Parts: sequence; structure tokens; C-alpha cells
Amino acid sequence: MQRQYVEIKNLKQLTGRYYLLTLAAPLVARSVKPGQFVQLKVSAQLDPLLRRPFSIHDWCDAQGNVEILFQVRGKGTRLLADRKQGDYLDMLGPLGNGFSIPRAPGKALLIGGGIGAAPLWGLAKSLHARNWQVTVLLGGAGEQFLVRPEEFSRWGRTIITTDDGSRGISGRVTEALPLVAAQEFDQIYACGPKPMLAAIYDWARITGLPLQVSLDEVMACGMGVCLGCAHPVRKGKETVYAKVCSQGPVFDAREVVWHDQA
Amino acid sequence: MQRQYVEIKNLKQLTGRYYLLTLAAPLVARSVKPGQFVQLKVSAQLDPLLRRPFSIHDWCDAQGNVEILFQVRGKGTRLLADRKQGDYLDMLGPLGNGFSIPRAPGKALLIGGGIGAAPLWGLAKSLHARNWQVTVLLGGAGEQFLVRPEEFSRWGRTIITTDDGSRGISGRVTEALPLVAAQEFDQIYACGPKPMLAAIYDWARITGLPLQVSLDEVMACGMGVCLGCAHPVRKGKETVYAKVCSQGPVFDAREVVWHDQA
Amino acid sequence: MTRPDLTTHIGPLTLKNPVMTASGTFGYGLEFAPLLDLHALGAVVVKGLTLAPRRGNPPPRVVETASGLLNAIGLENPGVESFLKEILPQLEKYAVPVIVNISGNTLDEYALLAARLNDTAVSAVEVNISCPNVKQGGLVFGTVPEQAAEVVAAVRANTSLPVIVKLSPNVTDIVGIARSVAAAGADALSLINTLLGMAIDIKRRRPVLGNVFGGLSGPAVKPVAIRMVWQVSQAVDIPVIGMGGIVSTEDALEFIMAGATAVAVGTGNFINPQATVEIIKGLEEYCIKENIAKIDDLVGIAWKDGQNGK
Amino acid sequence: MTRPDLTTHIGPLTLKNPVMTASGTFGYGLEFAPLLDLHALGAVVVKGLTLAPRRGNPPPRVVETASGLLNAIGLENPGVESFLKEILPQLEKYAVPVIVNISGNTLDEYALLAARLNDTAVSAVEVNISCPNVKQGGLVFGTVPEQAAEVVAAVRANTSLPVIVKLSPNVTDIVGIARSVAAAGADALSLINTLLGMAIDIKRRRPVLGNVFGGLSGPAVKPVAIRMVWQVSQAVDIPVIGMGGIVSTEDALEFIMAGATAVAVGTGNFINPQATVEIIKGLEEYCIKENIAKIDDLVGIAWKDGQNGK
Ligand SMILES: Cc1cc2nc3c(=O)[nH]c(=O)nc-3n(C[C@H](O)[C@H](O)[C@H](O)COP(=O)(O)OP(=O)(O)OC[C@H]3O[C@@H](n4cnc5c(N)ncnc54)[C@H](O)[C@@H]3O)c2cc1C
Ligand SMILES: Cc1cc2nc3c(=O)[nH]c(=O)nc-3n(C[C@H](O)[C@H](O)[C@H](O)COP(=O)(O)OP(=O)(O)OC[C@H]3O[C@@H](n4cnc5c(N)ncnc54)[C@H](O)[C@@H]3O)c2cc1C
Ligand SMILES: Cc1cc2nc3c(=O)[nH]c(=O)nc-3n(C[C@H](O)[C@H](O)[C@H](O)COP(=O)(O)O)c2cc1C
Ligand SMILES: Cc1cc2nc3c(=O)[nH]c(=O)nc-3n(C[C@H](O)[C@H](O)[C@H](O)COP(=O)(O)O)c2cc1C
Ligand code: FES
Ligand code: FES
Repeated sequence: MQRQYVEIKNLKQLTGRYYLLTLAAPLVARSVKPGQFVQLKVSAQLDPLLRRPFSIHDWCDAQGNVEILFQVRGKGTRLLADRKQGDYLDMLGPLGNGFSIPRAPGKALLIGGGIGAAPLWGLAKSLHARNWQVTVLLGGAGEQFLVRPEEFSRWGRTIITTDDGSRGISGRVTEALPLVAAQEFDQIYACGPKPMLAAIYDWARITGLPLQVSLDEVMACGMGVCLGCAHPVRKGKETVYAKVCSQGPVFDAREVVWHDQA
Repeated sequence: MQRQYVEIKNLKQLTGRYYLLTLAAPLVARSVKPGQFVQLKVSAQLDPLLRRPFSIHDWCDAQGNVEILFQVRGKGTRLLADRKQGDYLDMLGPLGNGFSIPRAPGKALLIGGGIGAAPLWGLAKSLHARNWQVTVLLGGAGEQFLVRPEEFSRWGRTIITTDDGSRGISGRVTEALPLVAAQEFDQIYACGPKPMLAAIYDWARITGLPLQVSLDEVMACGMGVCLGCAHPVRKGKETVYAKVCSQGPVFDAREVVWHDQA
Repeated sequence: MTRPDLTTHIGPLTLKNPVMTASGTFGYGLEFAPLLDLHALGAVVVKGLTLAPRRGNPPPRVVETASGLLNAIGLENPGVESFLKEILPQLEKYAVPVIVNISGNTLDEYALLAARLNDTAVSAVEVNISCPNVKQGGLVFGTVPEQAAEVVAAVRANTSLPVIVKLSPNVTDIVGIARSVAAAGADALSLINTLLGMAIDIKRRRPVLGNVFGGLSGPAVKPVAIRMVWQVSQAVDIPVIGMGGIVSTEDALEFIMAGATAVAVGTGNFINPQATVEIIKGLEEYCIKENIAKIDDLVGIAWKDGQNGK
Repeated sequence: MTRPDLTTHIGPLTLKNPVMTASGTFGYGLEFAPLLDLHALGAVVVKGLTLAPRRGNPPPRVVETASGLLNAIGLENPGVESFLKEILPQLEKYAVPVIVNISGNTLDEYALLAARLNDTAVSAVEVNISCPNVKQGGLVFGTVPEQAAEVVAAVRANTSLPVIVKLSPNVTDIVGIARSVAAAGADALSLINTLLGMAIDIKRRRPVLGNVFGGLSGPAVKPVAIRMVWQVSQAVDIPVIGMGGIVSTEDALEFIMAGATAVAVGTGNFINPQATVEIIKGLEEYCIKENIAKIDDLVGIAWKDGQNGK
């Protein structure tokens, strides 16, 4: 973990609300794991006050680059989208644990809902590099909410769904699950809205296959000190709170308490 | 008085800390008086919270432009300097009373200290257009704190002083007063730091010549409703508080209470 | 859908919508006439009046803080007589309910002010109890339940106008004050007034404000205001007018859902002098979009729905 | 000029500089070791401990507000035993004074906690009195002078460590509480803890926080904190540790000039995890530039110079 000012090498709008941000951050590019994230200070003013967490979408050690793919949601992401090439950003990271990739190559299913697919790009790339066979289910509310739909197939078979039917199969990403057979896979990874993750878990648990999910909780510090990002997890018979930032954001889906918030 | 979103037609750095901002604001350009000001919202966020007051430096009815000459002082002016051509600013104005120009042309002395000379530009232009003979005393801490020193002579004889001697006469602008004889003038105008204004008043009162000063008080609303910008003035035998924003910013120096803040 | 009903009742007073102005931030309303249609507002609450004219505090009187504003105006005002003679007649023309905020340093002053406003064009009085009680060593009326109640009783006895009491947030137990004031005959409560704060000028090494202390307002205080509205609206049976940091429709909705029957825009007027009318429009649009027939149905929905909060 | 003297005395405790961390915002310090030299800090104040482990409140636990942060962590912590066994030994290695913030729901809990920390590597205890007293119907200890004093007396009787008492700002009369606590044997005071606030999620039409209420911190509250430090530091003879919204050297100077002998960075750590060390450097630079030999000479200068404020 480092705190540094990093230069914006490029910032481009991909779709109506998605932006791809390329940062010069060689130290992070060298050490990052897929699924880890960074905390960016989007403004020098006191409102918005806190840093904003963003998954690392991609990285290139040779060029010393790190990429963030983000959606404009509120004032912080709006400010970020208004930054210009050459600006510097105060970045803290890499943070969190990241996805774990079993040593022996096998078949992986990656399921991403909306902007939740952002970290799956780097994961797919890593899996691909380690000779895993990758299948991707990419869903979004509409076409403009799909993360790089053209390009994902670079890493493996890609099935696309949109809620409004503007592209691929019409319906939620979970409705495409019957198109793939869980037992074919050695490892499932998912990132997206919590109801989607819960539905995927319900489907995956039947087969007992390992599912890693990346959770999204509101964060203050991002580094395990404020205890603000608590999510209930099972620890033996007990339910305790895990820190999504430092003990996650990736969890074994079996540990997560899905249907109880207390 | 209007509230409108105005486009930045141009923003250029004049010296290390001075910027010239050109705004497309035909309605204001048509009706403005020298010495009036506008309140600009420099950020859409809640910090900095309040608008910032800026004198109207120049205007062009034909082009529908209004110009602001500002100094980067703190976070609000920093944000303003970072804006780009084509951005829109939320502007309230014109506000305040402005300088009054006697009907019959005569000889005017304009004294500006630092950024305080910003509104004197438009005043000099107006006086010039009404066939007044203009003399300008332009002072600054150093060369980079002089407002358009090359160009001011367009309106009349211009004497320059700098505290550090980097240009013109070395010393404060008030030290150049002996170079001009008060009784030669029909009207004196001054804008700058309060001690400078007080010193000029001490000099001018001897001759009994009319002196108009533009005061600078911290403002919240800028339109006479918060009572935040109070400055003590004499009203008959009494001392009362005047609202610098709506009853000023230009005052007859004889009304102003100079040496008593209570 | 038909136009949603924004009508709001503040005790016996009916407002065409729940958006008012906060005292001291809207002058006497007239200043805003070039910028907005005063008649569109739920009500105009004017700058706090005292019996005699007051010249206010020495400058500096305002300083910006993080998302907030500290002010120490010191209740500068022309006095009630001058208001009634010179200002009210002009304001009457706009046909908007005018609520007069009153301040005193003794019970008598409050009583006399209330009596004087009776039988005028004023629609209601708002009693500012965040004033020092000079007979009790300067203790602020609004911080002691019994003294707050005495002020309200004195006003109540001297007017037939609706009495709104404006609470100070600088107390340990806002609910205790609210109950006491309601029992003394208040028709409605306004909250919050400003939080007591200050700032130091590190260059001069002295307090920034001429008066040392000032009142903190603006978005910075909104979480405290929302909390107090939530607590008080559940504890009393009279309507609550919520304020503290409202700059947008979303802010106004937060207050309404927390239990405010009406809302007031204060510091927000300085940032955007058209905030009030924009919020009225925003509330109407929200109701249409969310299919809400009456804005009243949203009042306190955050505690009425679901289990009661703490 | 020679290096300015930043040494600071908090009762019997000597710190190499006046910059500490605020409880609950710096974890147990270890988390920051990759980012800064812990040994450079005046002191590390760790997350509030209770006797037994606590799992804390249901999420969401934090929400950003205008220049502020609302939190309702609910004092999640592993309990004092686990802290002493597993965390303190690691922290000791950094040779920085460790101050332990303690919370209880009864006088006994405070007494037991104080006794347990005695004869450990801990340098001082900071008593968080913003906790509900379960034996008094949940009334917060820190809002009633007598109850606050009882907590302090109980702690004082059970430890030979310096006792710092952390005051709640949610009171009518902070000076009354401060005096009462000082009389009960506190060596120093910390202020302010968070302001009670809340936020409504207008989409869900429910409070945002799982716990409904939360504590407001960050730059938004600084004016309230400065005011309380100014008032309290003039009223008591023990040192005051100032906090509430410090993110920069200028903020720290404001607190020191208002009367704080030391300062603590809280929410500021989340914005800039290196804020503490940058502020220490900034204070040193300021002293050099302004020709100040001892930082102590600045403490309370805003009221010591010139006439006393109100
Ligand atoms: C570990 C982690 C990784 C993330 N990775 C990415 C990423 O790669 N790309 C990306 O676009 N976003 C990502 N996010 C979400 C991103 O942090 C938020 O969208 C961002 O903080 C919103 O900031 P804002 O100021 O624009 O929104 P705000 O103005 O703060 O809020 C606007 C709206 O968004 C909601 N919101 C705010 N924060 C979140 C959140 N964390 N999750 C869901 N809703 C939220 C608010 O409730 C509000 O309704 C990630 C979040 C986490 C915790
Ligand atoms: C009627 C009027 C006309 C003005 N015209 C101009 C103009 O034409 N060009 C121009 O550059 N400036 C002008 N100013 C001053 C300008 O408004 C301030 O410089 C600006 O508001 C500072 O904002 P900031 O956010 O950058 O500074 P902040 O971050 O708010 O403050 C930075 C520092 O500047 C000081 N400061 C803030 N406001 C003022 C002020 N009003 N006067 C003096 N010091 C202040 C603060 O105390 C602080 O030390 C005018 C002010 C008034 C009242
Ligand atoms: C400049 C200023 C002057 C004020 N004057 C008064 C007043 O005269 N009487 C009063 O009851 N409240 C007064 N207030 C308090 C406001 O009416 C309001 O309660 C408070 O500012 C919180 O709302 P806000 O955050 O929207 O400003 C004043 C506030 C400000 C900022
Ligand atoms: C997330 C969080 C957790 C906190 N936990 C504690 C705590 O355990 N004990 C305590 O006394 N204060 C706690 N506080 C209060 C801070 O120590 C501090 O008093 C307050 O936040 C004001 O300072 P700030 O504005 O710099 O954050 C906590 C604050 C935050 C933001
Ligand atoms: S965000 Fe602070 S502990 Fe996770
Ligand atoms: S700035 Fe509000 S009255 Fe002048």
C-alpha cells in the first residue's frame, strides 16, 4: 500500500456513463492482484470529503500503467470524469485482498453485472495468462451499461444479457445461468449488485462449486481502520462483521451472510 | 440584478497571480456601471460554499462581454483560475451602486492598489468616454501585482509605483501623492487595501475634494439581505453600519468611519 | 396524473406549499422580488425584529467554514415600528404570508412585540428563543425548558396570531425543550437555529468574528438538524418546520421524510437566491414522478413506515 | 534559527510533539505503519475498547455528508484482553506513547477497564464518556456533570496512569461538564467527540444508517469544536486536547491558538492517511517562519493576547 500522486495519462468516455482512466503508477502496476482496488481523492476541496474506491480494471507493468473503469454515479465520479489528461490524482493503494486463482489451471466462470464487471477484466486477463479457460457472463441494464462487451471475448466465450434487451439476451444476467452448467467449472467469480450475487450463490451452492464474490460496501478509510465497511460473515457458528476493505472485497460466497443484515 | 449561467469566452493569465476572465453576458454588459460587481459561484460543490464577489473590470455592449480581472488568493479563486473556455458560471449581478461620475467633465485622479485597480479600468474608460481628463496612480507590491500597467495609459497619464521597486517609483502608491496636486482635480476615486484608502482620505480631506472609495468587506449574500458586510459609516452624528454590498461598495470617503471598527 | 397537492398546515395557517425562507437570510423579501415570484413561496419569514432598532455587532460578521457559514450579525434591524410602517406595506402587495421573527432580552420585550404585531397584516410570529435572558445573567432562554416556556406563554397571551417557536440546537435535550414549549401553547416549532461556533484567524491570532462567537449554518449542520427534526416530530403533536443546510430538493425531502411539515431555506439563499422556487418545483416534480398525491403523505414517512427508530 | 521545541505536556505525560490521532480513526496504529513513521507521532490513541468484545452496529455504518462524516460503528472492538495480548505487544515496538480510549455502560465497567490497563505498556487512558449509562435509562454519562464526574472518579481510583477525559459536545453547557470532570481528577480533557446527527436515504425513505443515529465528524464540525476548546481552555487549569475536523496545519494552529495544548486528527486520517506527519512538519515549519521557539507559546494565544473574549 502506497499513497502517491499519479498522473492521468488518459481519460476517455466509453459509453454514456462509463469512463476509462489510465494512470501512471508503476509501483502499483508491478504489484497489483486482480480484484484489488484503490482509493482516489477526486477533489482538493472538502466536499466531497472522502476518497472514492475503484477496482483496478487493468494494468500494464511494462508501461507502468493502471486502469480504472468507472461509472458516473454522483458528485465524486462526476468530478473525476471532468479531470483532464496531465492532471494528478492522490491515490492510495493497492488495497484489499483480490481474487485468488487456484494454482492448477481449469475452467472459470466470471459473472459481472453492470459496472461490477470492471474488476473482472483484469481477472479474466490473469486467468487467461495462467492458461485457464474463461467463460464470461456480462449483464447490464442496457447496452450502455455493459463493460467492454466487444472486447471481453478476447479472454474467452462471452455471453451478454441486457435487462432492456438492447443487446444480447434479454433479461438479467442470472437468467443466463441455465445456459452454462455450473458443474463444468472449477471456480466461479462474480461481482455486481448484492441481489445478483445472492442469486448466483443460490445457484452455485447446489453444486458446491467455489464461488468468489467481490462485495461493495460504502467505505470511509479503505484500509481497515474505521470499521465502516462492515458486512456480516459467518465465522464458525457465529455471525461477525468483516471489513470489506481489508478482509475483502473478495469473499468466499459461503462465508457471506446473504439474507440477514444484522 | 439577474442570476444567469454565463459562458466563459476566454480566461487568460496576465501575471503570476492575475487572470482576466471574459464572460458572455449581454444583459449585464448593457446595463453595468463602473464599480459594480458580480457574485460568481466558483464550484458546484458545497465547499467552497459561498459565491465570490468580483468587480466588473470591463465590458463591451457590442460583443455582449463582461470582464473580470482577478487575483488567485485562496481556494475559490484557485478553482476559478482552473476553469476552461466554454465552461459556464452561475453569475449574480450586477450588484452594488458603482462609482458616480459628475455630469460636467473635469479632471479625475484614480488611485488603485494591487488588485484594487481592477474596477478602475472600467471607470477610467467611462471617464475617458465622457471627456474627463484622467490621471492614474497604479501601485502594487511588485511588478506582477500591477493591473495592466502597459495599457492604463490609454486612458490618461499613469504613474506607477511598486513596494519593491521592481517597476516605476519605489514605494507605496500613497508615496506618489506628492507628485500630483490634489487641488488640480475635480474628483478622486480610489480602490485598494483599507490602510491605503485611509491614507488617501487623510490627504484628500485637506483640500476638501470629493473622494469616492470602493470598500472590500467579506460578503455572504452580496445583495443586501444577510447584513454580513457591515462597515461603519457616519449618519449625521451617529455611527451606523452600512451594507457594503448594496449601499456600496462605493462610498463618499467622508461618510466612512476610518479609524474605528465599532 | 393531476397536480400534486402541496398544501401545508402550520397550526391554523394554511400555506400553498411547504417551502418558506429562514429568518435573517431573506431580508424582508423585497430584495428578492427581481429574482423570483414572492407569491410562489409558502411563506416569507423576515429578519428577526426587536422592539427598538439594533445596530448589530462589529465586523467582521460572517466567515465561511467547510460547507458552512458562521455569522454574528447581532440582530441588526430597524425595530418593529419601522418595519410595520415602512416595510410591511410594500411586502403586503405580494400576497404571500409574512411571518415575523421576534427576539427579546426580557419576557416583557417578547410580550410587547407579540402584542404590537397583532391586528397587522402579519400571518404568524416566529419566536426566536436563542437570545440571552438579561435578567438571568445572560443564560439563553431557549436552553432552559422553563424559561423557554415562559417566553412562549408571554407571547401566546398577547397575540391571536399563530405562534411558531424557533428552537436552539445548542442543548443537551432538544425533545425536553420542544415538549415544554408545546405545552406552553406553541402552534408549531421551527428547528434548527444556528449551532454556536467560532473561527480563529491564524494570521491575526485572534477570533475572526468581531463578536468572537457566531452561529453556524449551511449544509455542514444538516445532519444535526435532520436528527433533531426526527426526534422532535415524534415527540410532539404540533407541526415542525425543518431547516438547517437545505440547498436542494433532495435536502428538503430529507427533512420532510424525517418529520418536517414544512421546510425553510436559509444560507441556501446566499448560494442560490432562487433556491426556494427551484425546490418548490422540485417537490412538485418528485410527487408527480413518485405518484404522491399529497406532500403531507411524506411527512415523517421515515419513522412512520417500518418500526419506530430510536 | 534552532529547531523549535514542539514538546507538549499532557498532565504527567510528555509528548515529543502535540499531534495525536483521534480514537477510532487510526485503528490500532499498526495499519498505518506502511505509510508513516509511527514513532514520529506525539501519541497514538487507539480505537475505543470495552471490557468484553463488541461486534458493533449493523451496516450501513458510515455516510458522507457535506464536509463531514456520519458514523455509527457501535464501538466494535476485540475487548481489552485481546488488545493487551495480541495488539499492544506489536504496537510497543514502535516506541510511541499509546493512549487507550475506554468505554463502558456502567461505572464498574470503567473501573475494571482502568484497573486492567494499569501496569501495562499503555501511557494514558482516555475516558470516552459519550456512552449511555444503562443503569440510568441510557442517559449519556457525558451529558450530566455529576455522572461524568462519577465515571472519572471511578477511573481515577483505579489507575496511576494519566487520565484524559473525552467530552461529548452534545450538551448545553460544555464548561459545566469540563469543570465537573476536572474537579473529579482528570489530568486532561479531549474535545470534541462527535455531534449527534443522522441522514435520510430518500430513495428508501428510511434512515441511512443501520443504527438510525450517528456521530458527525470532519471539517463540518470544526467551528463547534474550536468554540468549545476556546471556552473550556479558559475555564479549567488542565490541558485540553483539541479535535474536530483537523485536516491541515492551519486547522491544527487554529485549535492551538484557541487553547488546545495538543491536537488529534480523526476523520482527516481517512482523507489523507499521512495527515498527522504532514501536520507535525507543518507546525515545525510555521514555528521557524514565525520565529516561535516553543509551540507552547502559541497555546491559547487568541485569548491570552488582547482582551479576554466572551
Ligand atoms: C471495493 C470497491 C470497488 C469499486 N470499484 C468500482 C469500479 O471499479 N468502478 C466504479 O465505477 N465504481 C466502483 N465502486 C463504486 C464507487 O466507489 C462509487 O460509485 C463511488 O464511490 C460513487 O461516488 P460518487 O461521489 O459519484 O457518488 P455519491 O455522490 O457519493 O453517491 C451517489 C449515489 O451512489 C450511491 N453510492 C455511493 N457509493 C456507492 C457504492 N460504493 N456502491 C454503490 N452505490 C454507491 C449513493 O448511495 C448515491 O445514491 C467500487 C466500490 C467499492 C467499495
Ligand atoms: C465588492 C468586491 C469586489 C471585489 N472585486 C475583486 C476583483 O475585481 N478582483 C479580485 O481579484 N478580487 C476582488 N475581490 C476580492 C475577492 O472577492 C476575494 O479575493 C475572493 O473572494 C477570495 O476568494 P478565495 O476563495 O480565493 O479566498 P478564500 O480561500 O476565501 O480566502 C483566502 C484568503 O483571502 C482572504 N479574503 C477572502 N475574501 C476576501 C476579501 N473579500 N477581501 C480581502 N481578502 C479576502 C481570506 O481572509 C483569506 O486569508 C472583491 C471583493 C469585494 C467584496
Ligand atoms: C446571516 C444569518 C442571519 C440569521 N438571522 C436570524 C434571525 O434574525 N433570527 C432567527 O431566528 N434566525 C436567524 N438565522 C438562523 C436561520 O434562520 C436558520 O435557522 C439557520 O441559518 C439554519 O438554516 P440554514 O442552514 O438553512 O441557514 C440567521 C442565519 C444566518 C445565516
Ligand atoms: C469512524 C469513527 C470512529 C470513532 N470511534 C471513536 C471511539 O471509539 N471512541 C471515541 O472516543 N471517539 C471515537 N470517534 C470520535 C473521534 O475520535 C473524534 O473525537 C471525532 O471524530 C472528531 O474528530 P474529527 O472531526 O477529526 O474526526 C470516532 C470517530 C469516527 C469518525
Ligand atoms: S472502509 Fe474503513 S475499515 Fe473498511
Ligand atoms: S453581503 Fe449580505 S448584506 Fe452585504
